[in-house]
Amino acid sequence: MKSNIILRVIAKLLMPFMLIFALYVQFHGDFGPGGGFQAGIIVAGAIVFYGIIFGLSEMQRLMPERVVEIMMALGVLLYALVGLGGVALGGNYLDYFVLHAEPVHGQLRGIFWVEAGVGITVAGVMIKQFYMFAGRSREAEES
Amino acid sequence: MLAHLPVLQVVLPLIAAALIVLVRRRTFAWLAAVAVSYTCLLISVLIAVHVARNGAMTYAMGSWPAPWGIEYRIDALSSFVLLLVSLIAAFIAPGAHRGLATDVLPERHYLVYAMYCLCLAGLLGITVTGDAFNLFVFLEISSLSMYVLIALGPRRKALVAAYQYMLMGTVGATFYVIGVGLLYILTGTLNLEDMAERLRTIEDVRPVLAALAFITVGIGLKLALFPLHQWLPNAYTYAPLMVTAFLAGTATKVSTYVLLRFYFGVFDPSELFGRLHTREVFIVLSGAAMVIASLAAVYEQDVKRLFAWSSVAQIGYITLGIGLANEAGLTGSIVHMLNHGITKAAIFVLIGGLALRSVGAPVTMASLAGLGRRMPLTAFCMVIAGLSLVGVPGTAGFISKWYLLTGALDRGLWWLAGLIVVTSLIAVAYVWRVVEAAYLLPAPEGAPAAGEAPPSMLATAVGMVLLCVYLGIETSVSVGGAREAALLLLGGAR
Amino acid sequence: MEQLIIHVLLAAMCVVVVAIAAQRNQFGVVVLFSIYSFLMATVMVALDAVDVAMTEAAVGAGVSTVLLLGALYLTGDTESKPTKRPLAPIAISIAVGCMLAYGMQGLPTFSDPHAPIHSHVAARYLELGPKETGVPNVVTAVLASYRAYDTLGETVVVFTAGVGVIALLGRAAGRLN
Amino acid sequence: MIAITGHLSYWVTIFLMVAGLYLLMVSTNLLKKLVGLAILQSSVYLLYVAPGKLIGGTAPIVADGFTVYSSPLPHVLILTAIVVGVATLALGLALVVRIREAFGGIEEDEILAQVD
Repeated sequence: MKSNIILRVIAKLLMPFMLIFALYVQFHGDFGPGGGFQAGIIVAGAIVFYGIIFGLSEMQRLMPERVVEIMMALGVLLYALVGLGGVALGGNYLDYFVLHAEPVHGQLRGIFWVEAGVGITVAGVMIKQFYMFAGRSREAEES
Repeated sequence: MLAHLPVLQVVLPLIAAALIVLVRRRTFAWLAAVAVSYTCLLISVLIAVHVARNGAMTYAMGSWPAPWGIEYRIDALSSFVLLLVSLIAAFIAPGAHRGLATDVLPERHYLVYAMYCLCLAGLLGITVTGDAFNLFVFLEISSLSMYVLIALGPRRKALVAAYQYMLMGTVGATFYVIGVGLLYILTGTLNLEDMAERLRTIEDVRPVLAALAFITVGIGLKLALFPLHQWLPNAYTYAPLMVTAFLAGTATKVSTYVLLRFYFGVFDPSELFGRLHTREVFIVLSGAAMVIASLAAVYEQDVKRLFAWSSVAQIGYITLGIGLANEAGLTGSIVHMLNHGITKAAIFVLIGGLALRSVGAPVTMASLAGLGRRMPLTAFCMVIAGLSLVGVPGTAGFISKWYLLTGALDRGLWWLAGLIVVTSLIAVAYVWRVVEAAYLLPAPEGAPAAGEAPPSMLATAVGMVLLCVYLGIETSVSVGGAREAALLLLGGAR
Repeated sequence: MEQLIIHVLLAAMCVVVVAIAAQRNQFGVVVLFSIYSFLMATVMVALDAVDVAMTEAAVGAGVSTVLLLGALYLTGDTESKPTKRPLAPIAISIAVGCMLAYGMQGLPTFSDPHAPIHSHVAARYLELGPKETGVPNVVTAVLASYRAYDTLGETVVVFTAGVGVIALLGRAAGRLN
Repeated sequence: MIAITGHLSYWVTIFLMVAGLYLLMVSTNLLKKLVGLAILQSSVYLLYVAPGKLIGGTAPIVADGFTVYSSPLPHVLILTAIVVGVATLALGLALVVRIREAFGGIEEDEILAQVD
């Protein structure tokens, strides 16, 4: 598929829109369907789509495997640390009320960061899984 | 700070797992795992003391009050299981550095430690939660990490064992969710306390009975309740040895805890035991497990598989107390979780030391020959742990069997008391095979040279064996805690 | 009308499942499973579970299909053999189905507004959720605040699967010996 | 149809669960077993979500002009269940790929026949 010029152009054109849509899903989850999990999958989908069109090595240049692994762990850490933030500020674990002087703002702040954590981990894991399965096939073909 | 301990108990291993994946260094991973294991042990000791003094502890996640938010709830039973899990984790983790060397490539060790931390967090999370669905989430965390840990075993059949366990385990978890779903639709709540309260006023018991059946089969699959035990012998045989030691000591015990929690905490036990013959069913299944699995162990050549079968039999003893449902029986069950957990973990660590000495080859009966001279301390520890499996006075195993016997006699079940004695005699048969090979047979040609296992593993095993003996003599903490938990469970029955 | 749409979709799902059971080419199984997931997502829309529908469409029809196709590419889509004696599986499946049917007899009727699932915990979420959390999508409010701890667990499940796949398929994932 | 609380979705839940369980037990192909497992897990989605539906209600996104909402809690639980399902599937498929590499096939009886 690497040689097909139409596919390559369309893929490059579509990428920003897919990522913007992912951001929309991520941050509009408060008002409509969506949230971190769905957004993470859309981000992963966009990058995997890029990889299918431009090849695995190009995808690894865009999204090095080490970065993806860091994303996996970072999302979980972010989520867990938002929870500990509640403890540090005098509330219970995952207590968002204490994150801001105004309790409702604290809730919104907590939900925002927690959803971000979910999105980062999900995107990381999905991309990593694609790398693992795709990388396996290449090794199998070589041997 | 004390108030936040229940949640730190679970969240610290989670954070450690994420850090291990970030850093990717083998030594860091090991140190993090050890640190987390000991922190969890410390926390569970503090919690146990607190619960013993002040009664059950609760913790509202996100400060949302109970039925709306998720609640952690630790009573005498959960604090006992917490101690058991973190104690075994603290024993196993330090020795893992050397113990994993035979089974897993060094550059992948960090993944094992990450999985171990996740598994520990899952098991602890199951134990402390007071919410039926949160329990499922942590059950899945522990299960998924367990499948991976088993699949990392050194032989290719480990993959098949992990696959089969994954199928059965996932069916089990799905059945659990179906059971919880029925209860949820009926009561509108997921909080276990609230659920129990609202179930009392339910008129149509049909969904409750179906939920009971689904939860029993689902968790039965997880705890290897006979005849749902098919995954266990393979999983224990092919998993890396340190993994087997950890799983044998903790995983099935935590599942048993879930069953106890639901039987005595959520469903009305009088209804349950009276109308459905649950008691009889459990006694028959446990008896069958004790006899059949012990016999299977007697004829087994692979040493790991032998003790895996022995685990199925010992799980039979643990579930026997659920069937007896009286004070002595339940005390026996609960204390046997601890006693058997430590005994079996010690045995698998010892086998781990053996495997290190005979690089690569599976540990068979033949390879045990002459062990008494080649590795005297290992062989001696193996014998003591074996005696605890049999239930010889002076070892931990005796205490739990004594209470189970008393429980059976309290119910007037003479034949069952006889069965406990008979199956202990069968245990003598398989333990004797190990003793015979170790002390009476000459070492074969080309056996590894004399020398003990690495000190870190040996220290682990010796520590656990000493604890076995200690728990066989000084029982105030173990039996005391277990009796407290049993009375708590039976309190719900009245 | 609402009921009719749900019924048609549900019937279509059953047909697809039967087709999966009868299909012996693994590629066909994967394609049919993808169709099944899309139908499930549509049913979820009809049942007002829009968040679930979106996730099921992304996960069931998207990620699962990609993973299945990837695995299929690595394992080959050989036709599976016909089964020999499925008596015990049939008996077990039917027994389990009967148990569930028996249990469902006593549940509240469909769409009963006084059922506990609407009146107990859920009522507070709908009534106070937007005020207490500032989020009008109650599903997000429950997911990320009231039951945020479950969602932490869920994120960890995803993380576990990711690390597990690295452990199983990573570069040096060979046997030691 | 009236016998079980009057809705087709309950019957379909039972059918999907039975079919998934049956596929899981009967298939010899390891990949198809996983598909059976996924169907079994997805039956739970219906079990939870269907009772939360109110006819004439709308999705639980609070807005002016609506008063009847379907129950939000089952949706949250099922989101988690879906995630657990895909995590299990990913691990299962990774195992299947490794089994195929180690044993040269993914038919259950052939693998069980091979000695270690």
